[in-house]
Amino acid sequence: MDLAFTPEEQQFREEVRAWVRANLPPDIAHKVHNALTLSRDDMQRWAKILGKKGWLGYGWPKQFGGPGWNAVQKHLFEEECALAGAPRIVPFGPVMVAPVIMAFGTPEQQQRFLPGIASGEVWWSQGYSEPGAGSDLASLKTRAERRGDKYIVNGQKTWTTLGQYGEWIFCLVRTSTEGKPQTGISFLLIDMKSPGVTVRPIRLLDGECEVNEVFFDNVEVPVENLIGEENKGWTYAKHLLSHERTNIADVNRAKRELERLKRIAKTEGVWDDLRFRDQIALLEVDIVALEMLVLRVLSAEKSGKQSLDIAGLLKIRGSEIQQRYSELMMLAAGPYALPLIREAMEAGWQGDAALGALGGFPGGVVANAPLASTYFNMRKTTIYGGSNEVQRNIVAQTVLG
Amino acid sequence: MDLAFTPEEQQFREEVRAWVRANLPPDIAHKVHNALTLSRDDMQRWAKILGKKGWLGYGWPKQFGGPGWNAVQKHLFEEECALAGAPRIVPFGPVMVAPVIMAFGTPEQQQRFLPGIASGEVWWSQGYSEPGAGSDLASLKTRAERRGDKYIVNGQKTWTTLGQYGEWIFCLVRTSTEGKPQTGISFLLIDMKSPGVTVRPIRLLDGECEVNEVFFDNVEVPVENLIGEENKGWTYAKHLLSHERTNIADVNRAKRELERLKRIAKTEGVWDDLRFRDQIALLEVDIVALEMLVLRVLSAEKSGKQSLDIAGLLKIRGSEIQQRYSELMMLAAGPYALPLIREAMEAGWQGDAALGALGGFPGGVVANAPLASTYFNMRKTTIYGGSNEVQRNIVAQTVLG
Amino acid sequence: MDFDFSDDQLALREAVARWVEKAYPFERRRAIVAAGGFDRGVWAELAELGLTGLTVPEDDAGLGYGAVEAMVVMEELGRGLVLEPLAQATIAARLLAGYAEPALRAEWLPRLARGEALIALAHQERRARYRLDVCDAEAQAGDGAAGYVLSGLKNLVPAGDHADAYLVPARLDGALALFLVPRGTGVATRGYGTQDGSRAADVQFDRAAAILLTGEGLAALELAQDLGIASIAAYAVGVMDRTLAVTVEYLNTRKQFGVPIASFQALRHRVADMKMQLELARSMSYYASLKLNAPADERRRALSRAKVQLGHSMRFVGQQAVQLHGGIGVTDEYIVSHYFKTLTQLEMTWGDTLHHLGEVSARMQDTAGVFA
Amino acid sequence: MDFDFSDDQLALREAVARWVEKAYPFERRRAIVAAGGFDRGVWAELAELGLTGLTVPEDDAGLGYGAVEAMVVMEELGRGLVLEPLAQATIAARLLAGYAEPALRAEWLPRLARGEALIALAHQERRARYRLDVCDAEAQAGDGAAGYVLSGLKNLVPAGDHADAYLVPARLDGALALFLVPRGTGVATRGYGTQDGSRAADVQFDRAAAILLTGEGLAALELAQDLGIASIAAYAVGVMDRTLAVTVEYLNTRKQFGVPIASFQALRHRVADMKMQLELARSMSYYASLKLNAPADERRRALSRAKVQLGHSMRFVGQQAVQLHGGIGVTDEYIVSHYFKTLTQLEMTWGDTLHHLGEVSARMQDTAGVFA
Repeated sequence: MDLAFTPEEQQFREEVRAWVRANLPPDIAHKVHNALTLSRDDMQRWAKILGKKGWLGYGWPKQFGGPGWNAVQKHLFEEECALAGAPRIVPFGPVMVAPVIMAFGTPEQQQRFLPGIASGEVWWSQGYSEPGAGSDLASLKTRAERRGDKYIVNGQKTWTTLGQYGEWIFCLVRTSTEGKPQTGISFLLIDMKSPGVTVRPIRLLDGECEVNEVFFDNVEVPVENLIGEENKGWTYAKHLLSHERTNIADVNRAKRELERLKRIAKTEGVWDDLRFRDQIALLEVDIVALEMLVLRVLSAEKSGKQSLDIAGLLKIRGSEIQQRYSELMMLAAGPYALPLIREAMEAGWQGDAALGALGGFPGGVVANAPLASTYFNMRKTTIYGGSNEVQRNIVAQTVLG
Repeated sequence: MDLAFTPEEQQFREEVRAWVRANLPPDIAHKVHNALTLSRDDMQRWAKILGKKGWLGYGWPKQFGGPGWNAVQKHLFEEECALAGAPRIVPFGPVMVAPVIMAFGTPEQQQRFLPGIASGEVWWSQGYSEPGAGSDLASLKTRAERRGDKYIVNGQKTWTTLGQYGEWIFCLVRTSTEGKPQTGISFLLIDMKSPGVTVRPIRLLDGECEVNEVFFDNVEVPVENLIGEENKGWTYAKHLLSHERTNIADVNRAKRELERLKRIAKTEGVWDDLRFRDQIALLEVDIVALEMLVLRVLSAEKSGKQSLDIAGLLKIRGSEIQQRYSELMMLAAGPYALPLIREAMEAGWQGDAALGALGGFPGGVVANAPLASTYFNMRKTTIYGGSNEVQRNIVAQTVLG
Repeated sequence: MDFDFSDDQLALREAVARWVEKAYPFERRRAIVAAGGFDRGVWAELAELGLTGLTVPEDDAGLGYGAVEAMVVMEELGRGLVLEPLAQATIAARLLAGYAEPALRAEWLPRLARGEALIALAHQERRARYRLDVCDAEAQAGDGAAGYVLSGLKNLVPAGDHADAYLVPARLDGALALFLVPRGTGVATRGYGTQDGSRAADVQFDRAAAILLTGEGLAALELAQDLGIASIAAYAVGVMDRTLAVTVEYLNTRKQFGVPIASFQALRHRVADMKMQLELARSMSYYASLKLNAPADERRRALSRAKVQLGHSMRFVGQQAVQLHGGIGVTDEYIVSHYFKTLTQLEMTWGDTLHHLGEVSARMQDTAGVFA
Repeated sequence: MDFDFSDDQLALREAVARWVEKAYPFERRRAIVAAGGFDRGVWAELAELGLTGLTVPEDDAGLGYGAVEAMVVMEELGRGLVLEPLAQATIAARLLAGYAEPALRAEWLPRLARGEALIALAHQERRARYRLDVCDAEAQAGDGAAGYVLSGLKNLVPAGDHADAYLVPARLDGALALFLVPRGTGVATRGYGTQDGSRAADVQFDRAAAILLTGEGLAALELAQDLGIASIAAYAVGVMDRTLAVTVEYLNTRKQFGVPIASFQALRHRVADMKMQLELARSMSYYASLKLNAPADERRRALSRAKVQLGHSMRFVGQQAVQLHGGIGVTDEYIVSHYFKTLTQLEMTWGDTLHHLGEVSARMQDTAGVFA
């Protein structure tokens, strides 16, 4: 038992750190460190930089061009990226669909799709959720009817994150209504430029459009875009979900945001307020405990000796912590988190110098501009990716049988 | 809308206060104010004093010899008793069985049983719970078989509070196994001196024996001890439960105990510790909010204009607050709540003077002796009287339909 | 001890509720938010209902109602998430009636009552956060008719760029005093929307003509705060009442795994906890309004207690309502996210939960209870 | 970064677990509680297993094991609710090995290791509550061989009336120093049971012969406290693991309304939350033990963090286990109430949650995480 990383692991961390520091564009890091608006270009710029290095698919095995890192190395990479202020990798291509293509796709599909994912050239979206199917995913209704060498797809997906930028989308579609709901589902890759595909952004409570509805109206999809066997899509999707591991706790981001919270508390004059400071201290304890939980899972994965089936706990705790730090940041600013000036969330906003003291962000600290929006936005974390209620069901099932 | 009591109500309060102060034995008040052990004699002494005044059955209508007070007057009486340090009235006779006898008993039963209850002469116990039936009371199994002019009772009751002192017990017994579980239940009064009745105290986690198991082995009960009709006992029991109103919140006791908590915090040096003091402040807010909730219910009862069906909320919140003040008292003393010296919980314990500094309660403050025991004991409050989980079911049913 | 509403009060509630339902549908509100967060037309409608003059004395052309009527009105406005800051009228009515000289009173109160003048309290300064005694704005004797000139920068003044006059705390010879500053020369504003969709402004006073209301500025400001707390407590109860109602409706409608999600016990218990928080908040809203006329010390302690309970209730009810709605709970389209954002903003208005916990803690006495 | 146990550690765990199961059934424990809360025979059995000398250096007749082995042992003792205060041996071993002169070391450590000498830390004073730097006991140079005489009253010394020597902080010329005081003239004790069933004593020192261990008393005491925290953290994880297990068993067995109560979703979610608290506590118990050899500042911060998490976990798991058991949860007969009482006492041992939250708060740095 040892808390320290091995010398090799530390060496690995140093290398990653040096590379990230040298290659992460400072303007992007600035935005991430201050929760300013990231554009499509920002996200893709970083993806391509990683792609060029071969690290966009940082979880990929070597045979598919990935670095072949183990669980600890992946964690260290994620941590270094997070602490340096790199944007989160948009996961739908490299983290979500790629492993399915690797595991269940044909060699042709692998050659056709993986390079564009690895390089960051092609933007993928996810088409799972439907208006009627939230936690009950198996009840999905989007139909794909086989007609010759094509599927005709009709229906609607929703909550498609960043789908407004999507070029391809992987979808669960119903190809049969026989048997249990799970059995008639297939896994289909769809070109979003196909006629009949419409994307409608959904405005969220923070005013941003981060998710979308995607409508399919007689969309023709070549049968060679089917992954694996027809009606077996549920199995592949579960395989994919099992790939979401320790990263769902997002503890590295939490550590970075805890630092930011402390900076904000100092600026806002509540760092020396015992009551407020205690709230930060509690959060600090929570984050350390979460990190230890993550490290235990990583260690178990590395050694293979113990099995720790506590992914549900990571999701629950990680999301609660994300909500809490965003809440505390907002509360730290207090009244000065209340002005809603959307332009002030853009990097480089200077206000209107002609107005003098009235031209800047109220109170003068523009870093407060995005705090309430972030807090509002973070409410999603206990809802998506299997709501925390569903996660508690799963944990209870594990414990109670 | 007015927060103040009417002049008549205030006048009433003054009268009750003066009488209670003049008649409550100081040795009993001292024990209550310091959570010292109350003997059977202490409890009955106070009951008889109240009985003589005609206030033991303070909720009774005038026709049965009660004072005929309205809801507000009853509340004021309870508050004055609580703040003065009177022991809680043992409810099984005057508060629980008496209303059932008044509503469903024959005139003979009323004449036979009510005077002994009103005077505090006869100690009653409650026989509802059974080992197999907790929240699911209707599944009770204790049988009463009719043989001529007697019932033969066999079975077991449990959690019978202070049953070791009981002279009579009112029981729910099964007289039929047909139909729904609720329909075969009867309400029977049993003389605990009858052959075949055995009382076995249950030791609780605080080391005290406040509840008991009561065994019935071929106990003969005259049929004239049946209340109302055979197999209708469930209805009568529900009537009784509906009589437990605002008093279940026990807010008056909470106010008294909040004062005690503040005294303890000062003695233990945590009154000036901002962190600890904040916990008291939070509790103070909770108690004020609970009191307002209670007053709203009382006002609604008094005017009859609105119906406020929030008894479940009172039980949940009241019990949580009882647990919290007992927890904070214990935490205030901290290490000095840990010695378990049972004699030190008795009034007048002086320790062993011959031992000098080693002869007293560790740390020297004997008021700390009962704190942990009280905390342990208070865990029952969220379990009994319909567990808080059951109460939440009921509240949810009211809200969601 | 009586928590029934009088027939008058019920009629008032009914009138406001009817106006909210008919005249202030969610679509109109959405349009007002998009247009900046404040609508003069709505203000005029509120005036027509008598609400801007609700607590203005009858001698000053108001209705002369008290705290309970104000509470009833605010609760109904909360149900409709009405953006226009009626609480400002309540505050201005009380401060002017309490502190203004007869002539000043006669100049402003009738106009306030008729909705012709919007008078906003401009107290928030950067260095103060929630502390009322921290103030950098300064006043000094001037040579104009108003008597004083006042300089300073105030943030987050409700509808401050629409206001016709301001109630402004400022230092006068080092002590905190309260002034009335009519909008005019030396007053510059910059308006912006806030998180709940309503409007606020930064207001810069540069040797603006100011009339002294009282040299006891802190006492006046504490009174203003306590009126503000009572107002938002009532408003929040209205919001939470609706929040719980739409959540209940959603849970009974939405199906998962073939059954209404209202059938899941974990969610049912959450609803029970929401009901608990709502009823505690409602109780403390009554308490807050009924304590407004108590002696200053008692009033101050009571209102802080109320704000602590409200803070807990608003956070729990708001967050859980979003959670129980799932995905649609975080969309702009469904109303529940707007309830949530409003409840969030109210927590940070007039001092947040931790701030008022500190007040309660500092003001604790040996005994406590509703009547203490 | 590796949280697997070595084969040695697993064997040790297995040995202790076997002893607990065979030699320390609940009935024996109950008898020990009734007899006062400490049993010399059990202490001898622990010594036979090598546990009293587990962390005593090999040169001093111990096993020379480290913090992880101590953690493994304490966790298993926790599963059995073992009353005898083995943590005291760990503390004494470290303090004597770290501070005692060779001759003193040779005199006491082998006896400690063999279980012949029970050495208890006697630090709790009335005025101190949880503060380590508050101490009224005083020492001064004496004329005996020990060098010093020490006077003062210490409370809540674990098994203090059975101890053969005491580690005692006292003021020496105003500064806090740490002494070894063998039991003898000038030492009087009075033992009593504590809430968890174990034994403690008040110990009165009256010009008792004392040997100076170190003039850096606060540093030594902080080290003792941190060892104590790590010990009880591990012990508590053992207790909580069993607490959850018996609760799960109960929920799956007990029926209400015709179904096992484990089928009620609200209770299931409570169990999920208990599991969460258990795993967070287990994680922080590892963290606590693995940080024991870190530099003093880092160690101090880490151990306070651990105690905060443990405090939350112990309270939640203990209270909920009782609640989920319903009536039998509050009886003396069923073991769950004993788990609960032990967890309660552990919260108030070596500083409660609020105390250590204060420590974390005071020691916060800009960055934070497991490795900071």
